[in-house]
Amino acid sequence: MLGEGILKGLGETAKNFAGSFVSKERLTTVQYPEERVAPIENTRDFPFLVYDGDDKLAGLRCVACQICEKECPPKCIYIVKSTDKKPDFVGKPQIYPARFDIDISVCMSCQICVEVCPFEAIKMDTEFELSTTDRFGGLLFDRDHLAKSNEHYHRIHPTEAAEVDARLAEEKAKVEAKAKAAAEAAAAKAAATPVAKPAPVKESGA
Amino acid sequence: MKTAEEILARIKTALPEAGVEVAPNPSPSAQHSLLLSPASAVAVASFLRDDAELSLDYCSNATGVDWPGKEITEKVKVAKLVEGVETLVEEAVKRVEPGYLEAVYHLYSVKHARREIAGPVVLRMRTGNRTDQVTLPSLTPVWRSVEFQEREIFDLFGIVFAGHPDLRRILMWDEYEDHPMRKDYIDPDDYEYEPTPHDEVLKRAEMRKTEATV
Amino acid sequence: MTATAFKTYRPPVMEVSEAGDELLEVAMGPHHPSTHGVFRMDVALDGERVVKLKPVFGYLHRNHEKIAEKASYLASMPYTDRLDYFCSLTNNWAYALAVEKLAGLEVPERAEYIRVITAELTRIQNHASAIGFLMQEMGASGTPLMYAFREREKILDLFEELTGSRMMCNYMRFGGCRVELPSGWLEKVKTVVSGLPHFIDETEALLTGNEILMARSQGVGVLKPDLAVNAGVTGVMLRCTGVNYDIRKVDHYGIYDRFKFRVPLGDHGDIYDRYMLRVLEMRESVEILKQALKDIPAGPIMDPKSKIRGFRPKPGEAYGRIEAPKGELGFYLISDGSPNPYRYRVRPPSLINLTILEDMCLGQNVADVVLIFGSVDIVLGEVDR
Amino acid sequence: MSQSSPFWTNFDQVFVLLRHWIESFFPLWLQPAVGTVLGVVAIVAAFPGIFALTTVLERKGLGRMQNRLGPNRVGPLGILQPVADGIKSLTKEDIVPLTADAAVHFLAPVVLVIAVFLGFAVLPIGRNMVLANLDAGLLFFFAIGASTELSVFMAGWSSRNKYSLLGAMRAVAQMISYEVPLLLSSVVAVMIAGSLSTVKIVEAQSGFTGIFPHWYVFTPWGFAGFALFVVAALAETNRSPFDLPEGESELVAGYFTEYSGFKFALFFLGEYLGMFSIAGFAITLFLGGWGAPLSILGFVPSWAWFFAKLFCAIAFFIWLRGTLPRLRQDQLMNFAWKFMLPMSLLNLLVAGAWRFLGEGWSRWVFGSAVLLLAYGLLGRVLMRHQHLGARSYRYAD
Repeated sequence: MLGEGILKGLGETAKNFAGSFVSKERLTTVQYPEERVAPIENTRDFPFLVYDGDDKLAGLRCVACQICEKECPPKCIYIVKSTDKKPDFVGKPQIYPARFDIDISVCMSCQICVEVCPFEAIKMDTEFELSTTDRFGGLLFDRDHLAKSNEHYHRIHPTEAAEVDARLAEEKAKVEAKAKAAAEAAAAKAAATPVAKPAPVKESGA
Repeated sequence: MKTAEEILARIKTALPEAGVEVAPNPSPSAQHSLLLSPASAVAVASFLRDDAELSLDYCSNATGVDWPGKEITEKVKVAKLVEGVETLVEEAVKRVEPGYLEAVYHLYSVKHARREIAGPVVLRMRTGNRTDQVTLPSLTPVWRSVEFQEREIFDLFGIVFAGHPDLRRILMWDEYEDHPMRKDYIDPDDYEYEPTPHDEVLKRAEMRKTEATV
Repeated sequence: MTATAFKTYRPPVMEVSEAGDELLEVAMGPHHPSTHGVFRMDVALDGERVVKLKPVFGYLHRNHEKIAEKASYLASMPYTDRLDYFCSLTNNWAYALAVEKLAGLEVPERAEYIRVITAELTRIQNHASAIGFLMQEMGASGTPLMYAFREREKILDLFEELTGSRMMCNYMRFGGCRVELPSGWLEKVKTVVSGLPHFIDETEALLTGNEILMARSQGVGVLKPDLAVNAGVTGVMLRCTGVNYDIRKVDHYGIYDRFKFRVPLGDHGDIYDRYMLRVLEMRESVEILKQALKDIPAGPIMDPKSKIRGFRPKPGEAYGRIEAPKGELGFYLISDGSPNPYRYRVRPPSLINLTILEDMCLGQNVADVVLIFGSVDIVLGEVDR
Repeated sequence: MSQSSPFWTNFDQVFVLLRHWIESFFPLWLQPAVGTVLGVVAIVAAFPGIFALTTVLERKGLGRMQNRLGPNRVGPLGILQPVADGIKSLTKEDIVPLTADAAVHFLAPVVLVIAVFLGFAVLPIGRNMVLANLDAGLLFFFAIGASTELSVFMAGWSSRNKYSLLGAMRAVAQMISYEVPLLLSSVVAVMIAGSLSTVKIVEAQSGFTGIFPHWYVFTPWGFAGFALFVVAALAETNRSPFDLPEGESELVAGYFTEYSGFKFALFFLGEYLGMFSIAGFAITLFLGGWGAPLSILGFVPSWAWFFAKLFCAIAFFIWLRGTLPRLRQDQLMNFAWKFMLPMSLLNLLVAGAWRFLGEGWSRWVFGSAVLLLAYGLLGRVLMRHQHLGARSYRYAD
């Protein structure tokens, strides 16, 4: 009969119309500024630099190796190395970035920088409300604006942050074990040759 | 499907005078290609499409490749009189290999899709050089699927296809003269026509690159 | 069928209408409300009938292939998301497949299963949106589109949870996938997949029997099988003409051989067939997903010997292709041993499916041109690259 | 009437009493003029008010059908949305294209709105609440309705724009070809009621058997007439499956592409008022005008019933707009001349037979049998002719 399909279609929209008052499934609107969708864990928006402890510069993990600057597809990272060194989380003196800019008007949040960074220094943030009135300066983030604490990292990506911390802790343990072993070896060597030259060897070994 | 050699043999039996040889492909994908001479290209293509055994009736991909000229310094054994004695001497000869533009076609068979196929049958055609002899016979009369793709090759590489029904630029605007996909294409410095921070980042990247090379 | 036998491969183009007066030249686009992005059709009308149609594109051209030649293999992966921005995961897979063919990498079992699951989810949300946009052009004021987007949101949330981004996933790597499945992700996929048949039934109830849809789409924009094969049309549009060519069954790439699924074929090659085939393919994808979710093994997701940085395949070339939702998506790579590809070519199904747009539209009505163009289901990011 | 207690009749006649009360302030010779002016003011106030409400209801209704909310930012639940739209259309710049014929361009919306408002004159909103009780009320309405096509073509032609020209030609062709089934399907009610006056038609349907009213829609020919009238009304006011003239997906916005600002709002107003007046007539002819649906509900005032039915009709229009795709121009014409016209002619035959077969079940069986048979046959012929139909799909082996 003519019109049968049309009536079935009308039935379908009527079901949705009635359903929208009843089931959440039929009304999927989220009033954005007031209500928010539950944040999904490994969402990635724009990169940020991770620092341990509370001092932005001292705890900064980044050692300005510029791997991310080379690998970044749209070339939006700009790093200037520092002249002096600062001790990193294991205590080894490392260079740090005197200047670390990311132009987020160019960045496409593809997280390749996170993937290639050997020092777990750059991670993806979940902050996306970054609109500014100033199109040039406002979207060029410098090091201080980018640096965020490890706690922030734990808050936005808990599982990933836990894995990263485990890896760093294990690395630190390995380095300390090696350092201790080196210290013992030095001490043993010092103990083995006190007969010949007691004084000079001890200082250098400690 | 057949390997490139078997197909070459079939073509030779059907069209003895066609200029076709196998161009090997060293990568593990082992997709060797058939290098066609432009003169007999359309005949070979029609044969490949109409042959009952092969029936390569579907040209999936047609694209251009730019091989600019390279200077090759070869060690050449040259017989030379050294203090009156005829000896063979190693000599570095700098030879400029003339570059060429290439059109590559990947063919499949829809009729024999059921049979296990090793990969596409690849045809290659090369132009005389990269400046004036850049015309190749168009294969659109044989496979209609390459019509827009040949227009794109003309637009981005500059290969002129003789026999193409409607050879115009497809992606760039018509008044554009240059061919962007060629290896020696120079990017216009700032085509965004407005200063953007991105601009400085690019300039710095350029500077650092020049420092690196110098 | 010799070259000459296929004589009228170019439809005769009329300059003057039968009545002798000059034609009405109308330019549909580039900001015409129904072109999927920036695309222009120069249409010559004789009254309401289309007499000449020249598609014009290039508005979204950014020379993705030149950028790829200057960047490393890995740096091009996020750019492949931007080709067909509705199906970023199938784009990634096609590029990864081509590079794996070029460099001869193996992919572990679990990664193959994840690739099939994400590709089929992408296929479902792409077909649902394609049907929604087609109905939008027919004037159904967005209702089917909203139902399609309601399901698409669920799938995009799954992608965001897995890859970090809804549409720009950048998830596949050469030799596997980037990140392990988050805990509980497979259960969420199971719930979404269990809800899909209900959505497909709802769409079918709303549209399949609708007499107006039948009147507007049956017998409109008909495509003949031999022209379709010769013009390189692939995907749903080719199978609508009755040609049985699905690359998942022809190339046996990935692990599609392990799953039992059927390939629907149409007989008329018109818009109604394209709509129905997209619905039937969605049902097949649900079957594949069920089987894949049931027996996905544990194990590594990345081939251990594939390096992220400094990836230098041996010189040579390779052409890899997959059955993307819009047709055959292929990548042709030539490597000269350096970390940058020497030549990087994308075989865009959307552009090649448009080659015969004029053949399908000649003699049709103006209102149908928009429908035929919509039924081809193209995305301008892929057409213009 | 059933409840004759003074309170109900007064409540029912509250507007009529109000009018008499205001007239009493004026000298005798002036009172009829004041009465009509009051009636006109009431109509010009009520129906644009309903138009404003409908724009919100339409967008919220469509939204709810599409699993979303619809406007809810302007005022509580989006009630003030029409105020916002009104201000927007008033403050928007009114662009007249340079090549346009300015006079005709300006007159087009004015002619449309005037014609539509005139149509309300003969619409019986409540018991003895009709502005002009013409003997040939129905004839007057259809005569005025025909001039809307004039304004549509004036708009299309004067804008000097390809798209609006195509849209205007389509609109006029559609309206004219649907005018015929619209009239023929309304003649059925006139035949049975025996008069062209809308008031008499409503009275002819005002009786009750048991608690069921004598509405024409509950008879086979009445139901067929009502269905045909509604479908033709949809086409007449360019609504849902027939909104081809402003088919936004092909011709940008049809004949009012070149209109903006207040003139565009006038076109919008004209279209909606046209929808209300033709829905009002469908109610008058087939749904018993201001009659109560059940005798026990007689206490509710007559004008309340009229507006309740009007809102049901509006909801039906919105429902259709949310579901159905659009028909193509030639299919539309095809449907009008090859399906609607024969059905409405046949309907006349059945109504005639209904009247002369006299009381009893025989006329019910005859009427519904003929109509159902014709409907099935014509439907199959229409679909078979364009070889449309459900299809089954095969799978590759």
